[in-house]
Amino acid sequence: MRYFARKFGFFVATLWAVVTLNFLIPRLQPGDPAEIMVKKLAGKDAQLDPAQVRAMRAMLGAPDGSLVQQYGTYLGELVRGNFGLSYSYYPFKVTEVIGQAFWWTVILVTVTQALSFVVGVVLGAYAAWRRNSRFDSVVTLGSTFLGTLQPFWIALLLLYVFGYSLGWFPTSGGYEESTPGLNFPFVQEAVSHSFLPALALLIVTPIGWILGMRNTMIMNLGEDYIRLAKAKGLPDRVVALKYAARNALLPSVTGFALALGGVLGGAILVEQAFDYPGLGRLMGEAVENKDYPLLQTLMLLTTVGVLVANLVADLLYGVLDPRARRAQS
Amino acid sequence: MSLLDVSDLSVRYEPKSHRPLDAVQHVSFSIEAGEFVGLIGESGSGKTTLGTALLRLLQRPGRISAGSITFDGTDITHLHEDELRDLRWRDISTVFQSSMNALNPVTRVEAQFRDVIEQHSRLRGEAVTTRIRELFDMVIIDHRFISAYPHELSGGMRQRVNLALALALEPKFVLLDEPTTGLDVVVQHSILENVRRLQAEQGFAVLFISHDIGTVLDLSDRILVMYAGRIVEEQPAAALLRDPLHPYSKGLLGSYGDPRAETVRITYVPGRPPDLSLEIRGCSFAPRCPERIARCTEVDPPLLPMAAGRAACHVAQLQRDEGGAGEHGEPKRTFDGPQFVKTAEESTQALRGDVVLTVDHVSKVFTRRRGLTVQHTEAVTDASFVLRKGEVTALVGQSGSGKSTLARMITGVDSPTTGRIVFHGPNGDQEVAGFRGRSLRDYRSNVQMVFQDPYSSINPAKRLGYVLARPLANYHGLKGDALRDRVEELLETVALTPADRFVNRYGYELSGGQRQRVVIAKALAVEPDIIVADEPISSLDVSIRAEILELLGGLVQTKDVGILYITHDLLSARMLADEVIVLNNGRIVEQGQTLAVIRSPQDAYTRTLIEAIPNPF
Amino acid sequence: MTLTRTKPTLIAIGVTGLTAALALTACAGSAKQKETEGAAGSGGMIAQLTFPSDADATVGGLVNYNPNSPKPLTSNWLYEPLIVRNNLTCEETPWLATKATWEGATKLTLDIRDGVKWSDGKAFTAKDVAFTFNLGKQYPAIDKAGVWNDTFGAPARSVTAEGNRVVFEFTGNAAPKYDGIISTKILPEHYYGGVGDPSKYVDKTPVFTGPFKVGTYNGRRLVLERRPDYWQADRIKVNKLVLEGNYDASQAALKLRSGQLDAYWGEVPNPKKTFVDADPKTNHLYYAPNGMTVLTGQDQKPPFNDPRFREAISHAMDKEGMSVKATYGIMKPASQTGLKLPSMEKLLPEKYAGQDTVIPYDIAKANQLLDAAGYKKGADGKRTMPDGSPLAVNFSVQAGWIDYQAVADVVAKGLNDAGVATKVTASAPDSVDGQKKTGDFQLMLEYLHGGCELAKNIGAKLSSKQFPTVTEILPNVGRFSDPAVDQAVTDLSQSTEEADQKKYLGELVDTMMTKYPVTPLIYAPARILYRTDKAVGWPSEQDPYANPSDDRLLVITRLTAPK
Amino acid sequence: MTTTPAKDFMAEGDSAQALTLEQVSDAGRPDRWWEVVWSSRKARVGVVIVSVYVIVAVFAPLVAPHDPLDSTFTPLAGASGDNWLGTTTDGRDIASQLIYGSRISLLVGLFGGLLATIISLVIGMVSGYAEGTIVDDILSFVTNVALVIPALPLIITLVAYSEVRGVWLIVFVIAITSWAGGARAKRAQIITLRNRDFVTAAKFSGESTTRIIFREIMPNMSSLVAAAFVGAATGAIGAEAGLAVLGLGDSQSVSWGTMLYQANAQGAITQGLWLWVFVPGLVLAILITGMSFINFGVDLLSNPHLREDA
Repeated sequence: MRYFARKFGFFVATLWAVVTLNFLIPRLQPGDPAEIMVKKLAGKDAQLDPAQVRAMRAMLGAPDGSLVQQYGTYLGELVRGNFGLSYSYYPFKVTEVIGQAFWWTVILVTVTQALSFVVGVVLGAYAAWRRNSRFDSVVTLGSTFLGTLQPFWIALLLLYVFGYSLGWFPTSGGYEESTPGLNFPFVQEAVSHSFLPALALLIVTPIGWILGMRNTMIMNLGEDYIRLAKAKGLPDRVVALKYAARNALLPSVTGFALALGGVLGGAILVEQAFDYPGLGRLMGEAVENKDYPLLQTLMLLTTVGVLVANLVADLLYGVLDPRARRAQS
Repeated sequence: MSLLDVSDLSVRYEPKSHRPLDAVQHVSFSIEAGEFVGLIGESGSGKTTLGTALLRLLQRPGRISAGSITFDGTDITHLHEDELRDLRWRDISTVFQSSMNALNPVTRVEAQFRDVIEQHSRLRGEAVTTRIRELFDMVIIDHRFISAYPHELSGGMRQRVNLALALALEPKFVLLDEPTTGLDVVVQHSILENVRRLQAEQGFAVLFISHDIGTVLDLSDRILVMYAGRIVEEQPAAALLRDPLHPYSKGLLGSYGDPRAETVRITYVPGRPPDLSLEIRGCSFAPRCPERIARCTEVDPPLLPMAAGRAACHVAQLQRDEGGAGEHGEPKRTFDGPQFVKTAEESTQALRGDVVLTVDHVSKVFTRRRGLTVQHTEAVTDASFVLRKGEVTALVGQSGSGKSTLARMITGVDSPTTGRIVFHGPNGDQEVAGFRGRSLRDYRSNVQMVFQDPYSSINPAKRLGYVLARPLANYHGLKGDALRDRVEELLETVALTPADRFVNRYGYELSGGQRQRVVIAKALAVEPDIIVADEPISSLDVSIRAEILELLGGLVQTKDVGILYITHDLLSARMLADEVIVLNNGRIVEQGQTLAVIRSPQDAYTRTLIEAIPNPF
Repeated sequence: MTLTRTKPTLIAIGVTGLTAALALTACAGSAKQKETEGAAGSGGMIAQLTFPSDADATVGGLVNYNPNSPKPLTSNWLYEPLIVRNNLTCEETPWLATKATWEGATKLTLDIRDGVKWSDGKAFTAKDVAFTFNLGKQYPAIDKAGVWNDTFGAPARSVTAEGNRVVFEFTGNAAPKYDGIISTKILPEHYYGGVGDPSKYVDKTPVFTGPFKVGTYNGRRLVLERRPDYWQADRIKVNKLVLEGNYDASQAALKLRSGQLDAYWGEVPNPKKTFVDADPKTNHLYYAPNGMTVLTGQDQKPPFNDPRFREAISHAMDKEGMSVKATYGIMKPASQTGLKLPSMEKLLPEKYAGQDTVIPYDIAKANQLLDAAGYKKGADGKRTMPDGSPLAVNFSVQAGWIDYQAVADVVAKGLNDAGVATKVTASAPDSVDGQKKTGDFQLMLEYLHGGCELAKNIGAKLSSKQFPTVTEILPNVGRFSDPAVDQAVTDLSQSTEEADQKKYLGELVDTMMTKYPVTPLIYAPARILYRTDKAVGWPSEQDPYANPSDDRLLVITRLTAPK
Repeated sequence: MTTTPAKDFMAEGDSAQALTLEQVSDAGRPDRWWEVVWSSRKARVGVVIVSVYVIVAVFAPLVAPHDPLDSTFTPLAGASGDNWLGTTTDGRDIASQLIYGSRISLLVGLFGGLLATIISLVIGMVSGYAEGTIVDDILSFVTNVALVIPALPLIITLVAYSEVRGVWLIVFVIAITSWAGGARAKRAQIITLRNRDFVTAAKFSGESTTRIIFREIMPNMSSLVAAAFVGAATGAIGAEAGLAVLGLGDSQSVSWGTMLYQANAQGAITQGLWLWVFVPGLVLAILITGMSFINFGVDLLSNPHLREDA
């Protein structure tokens, strides 16, 4: 009980700190959103039409009052679940804007993360089991090299090779002519549009799982219970899976939950490179446009994601590791 | 044909970053069916490596480099893993050291019985459950723990479960590798009783690996003594006790004594085992051997049959040779090295030091919240005693008895829940619980500690000179030459001479005994009134424990320092302490002059402790 | 600081004509009833054209056609303005209004076109126009022309519909508001009258006068269909217009090359090589000079407060080099007069007529002038101030604007070659904006718009009334100040006679040529890249009938199928 | 004060380690961390790779054929004897930019890694040592908040704040946004270390808390610090490139990230200047691979089981 109270207390305190920082960080940046919006419409360095800037300020209605007053208002609105209207997508609500992009990212990211996790863990476990074999070297060296590639660079290369040169996959957007929904043409388009972004994410991500799994697995293979399992004459498969991998998986699973919470950041570059209509691109836009309400909400969403993932990871650990259960109750 | 035949077995480790070493060198022995064989040796002797090799569980960088292992007529030295698998557990099973880790932490105990039973027998389903119940009955554990997770079992229970697991398929041979190390004396005792009973009933052969010659002698039919990767002596238990051949065996035996005896003598073997990665000329024990003759440093003694068994010792061989006795002296039964003697007279000297510290009706309750309930654990209940200058008070009890909690309160780390601890210092009487920050620091110039584990109590990143200089600089403000002189003086006080050889060493370069000397020197540096020594010898090899006891005893005499000696071991308490306080479950159950308590214990618990002392004699 | 794939533009031109300038002849401004000749009616129909999305980014199902929102799904094809003015030629094309007449500078009368129908069949009237402007009074958020406030002239007193005319009464001289007024998109009163705050209204079912109507929209692809009942439907030959995608330069170039796009208005690096050369018969570009990049010193602080210094360094500018490095040689070096030449040749004062007013790159001359002005060269080759103190110029440039950075490098090289120690400091564009506001800088690059309303462009650059403030970036970033020039600017904005205008403008040009308040470097484009396989009639150097980037309505009326 | 079974300082109490202890009586000296690292072939390869980069960076003026900022070449020239990898759209020599670019990457790696390590070290150590106290609560809280705050907007704010985007700003920004993970790891580490007897012994020697943390405990974490540094430096190098690609890099000097940014902004791919895009990414990847290889060696420190890898 106390454990949960503490966890929850931390959750709330962190949330508050994050909300406050989310509020402050965009406002500390130099630049006026109204000016930026007008500039975007007018051109990069065009002379700004003061009439338009004035109209835009009137439209966005922000910011007025001192920073403290704004903060008070912001917290109040937040508590009421009112995240405000987006500046750049005015007059749409921030929640509507995010709602449109949400599933694109969530699906892209969950699928690639899940896939890379499974691939990474399986390869890592097998590499550890067949330690120092050719397979092991190929996997560890190969994944190391791939993992060092910068996502934006991979995105560029993929675009160049598969998009422009070979023309196998579309290079931007999430779909083309179909109507979004659960219909075959749309799903087909969405999948083909997601392929390159997914590939870009997939190339980079499994490395962490592979090496992490391999290392914990190797550490576990030295444990007494593995030696005992071998002494028991159990088949390799059983020792590897039920004893070694089962234990080595624990840190990876919690790592996975945490990674899921924090992937939005990683998706930004890739989504932008492929003009993928997800949250990452939206965040980039929000930053660029000083769309405070949108940026704040996206940051909040991300942090809440991480925090919730943290909680889930803790709970999950309790489920997976019987030792942790008692400590928690 | 024996059940197990080991012939000329060598195990070599070839780690990448170190010199290769032969952890086991040309070992040959055999075990008959149903025989209980003890294998004794200190840390680093290669006994666990030997055990692991027998199970064919050696991992890189270790490998069997020579020799053979024949089990029940099958050469298993290089047998393919698939064929070996049929042999495993059905014929050869094992109980590992009592680490927490021998059971898979994430699956229930039952599953870990079931998989091996189903792997090697035709039992399935309910039949397996029945078998597991039988096994649990065998080791006297309640059935409800069948479905428990390993972490839900206490250390002793876990080791019983491991024992049950080892016997699940009624193997012909069980390797017990220090199965009870780290457990409480009383628990140890009962598990070993259990082993002995089951072995008698089921008739499996046992190789029992231990560093504790007392228990080995108690249990075994025959004993192998290992030193520096070799077997140096092999004799039936009784013969070994009566007529040890190798000086090392004598040294091991000499480190035991009967605490109830009028005069207790315990010996110790100075020095440390050789580095196996270096080439050793002659007998590997020679540098530490009091019976050494010239030949020992020249020629490596072979393991030859003599007396009731075999031994690898030139002196023993010469003495037992036809007509050799006169020339080379009579065989000695005892270790001819340094010894620490405590007579009844010394033990009964009256208490006369000034009282430095008074523990007055002290209780300590730990409060822990668990879920909605608040749990109170009373670690210490109503303890009262005094510590005096120039005297040793032994606090005896098992782990969990509250003795460490008392030590923490006395050193000002914790404060008592009720009662008070009063320090009678230069500033008059002060309550220890009131010390904070600077006053705590000052208090600690009067009360110092010696820790259980000398390996971890010296900062491995610092030279000894630094380690010893710090308290001097902090408390006495010494600097420069004065500081260096005092450091050297301290090293010499604890017999680390010549001091300048040690000043620039690191802790890990010393043997365990030497390290503990450094820790003691550090405690002495500030010239405290009281030293709290928390199990200062329990992590040392048996053969050198007396060395430290002797040093502590000497300090009491020469430095007029008082010692609170915390131990679970009544023998060492007898050797060192003037007064004994026996703690059980946080309560002082007996308190009095050492010899009186040991010879005529009034409390049942004290008697249990005394009975649990392995006594091979 | 550009977060998305950079779409670098030397001087990016806005999508709408909202910043377009006033006519030179503002007060006398009356829209010429020039019916455009040419292709209309002569060519065949075009089945479909594909353009990039009008919005810079779209998010799936957020549908809004409200022209007042920052990101309507299309900003060109539904709601229409009153008059379209091509700022290259300063010609006006009447649109929903047929004529604009100023009485003094305080009263504007617009004649509204008859026979125009809203897309729902209702008649478009002067009342709709008056409604639109009066709505801006109630909701300042949509008053982008600043009719009701004091930006660029006095606020309006009233806007009223009188028959088929709309009359604007201002409280003072409001001539500079003209451009804003004529480009305002007119809203239907019968629709927008009932939606509440027009800036917050999500317009999913637009009612408009424009040439196309919404066919389908699937979240990223907007299909517009030709309106046969459009008021000048005979001029629209495009049956279907597809707006799709927000492409970065690379993607746009590829789509253009492959014919998946028919026109593109954004920056494409090295467009000749990446686009035109791929198929010179079909692929064309038109980069019309729309303004110029100028070098602006802080004219109130040394050394830039010294006109002789400014003059000297103007000779150290390798404009050809800048053209090559920053624009692949497409944009030409700019005239020191501050006028777009040759298109504004006729406005040049006589004394400069026929003269090459582009200052040549001549380091020797620069050195000579600097020596003469007392900026002595030291032993290390670095010049000092006339009083002997060290001379070092910190040149602020917007980090990430790689064309500006390329120009800045060439500028800095020239200055250093002339012994003026110059260091380029690339800062976040927002920081550079901050420097513009505070005046806390030494040297930077800027844009001088080449619009028709010269008082508002070159004039404002030189007028001391247009210093930026802490909250607003006004045009005179260099803070050049000269009472005579101020007077000339005021006179220019109020003069009605062409001769007077030329005279006052001459004073400004003279200031540029003799006092060097800013140094024009290279022209900046309004651009279009287009294909001629599906449609012809695009604007070009030979036929600059429209600002290629701003006047898309004009362009669409000229497009026909190729023969 | 504990009654746990004896353990050697370096041994983590598992049996394999005990085995090693029994085998290795090699004077009982704990392995020097650099020896352990060097024992890995991958780490050796990594050290060689990184050394080559360091040499190239240090001697860039000797190695590079031209000044990287010299824009007097013919723009868009192909690879030739003079311009090994061709020139950029504004007439700079790509090969020279590449060579000089190594300086920024290594500089940022070194100092960014160093700064991040120092911050995480101080916060992690103090927090861990004070575990359970209010000091720890506050520091842990700060650490956790720093962990969950999305880095990108924070970075952008920080970068936007300075007039000049110099390399030191980048170093600072990277350090300030990347220390939290390390601090958490070090906190966990010190919690296991601070209960060692030698720490209690130091208290009994009258040492001050600061001295205990930084003079007694920290020297024992040298391997961890080394590991943290290599990790942080690797991260910093990648982060620098990432920032530059976003247009947030040091705009005064040439780095691989700014090269990629320029190349991408100038549509290098559509112009067929693939060398301009391909090479900076590749050299970056090879450098980070080198660093990761060193990390394989560093991994051996925390996980002795890995030491017998081929």
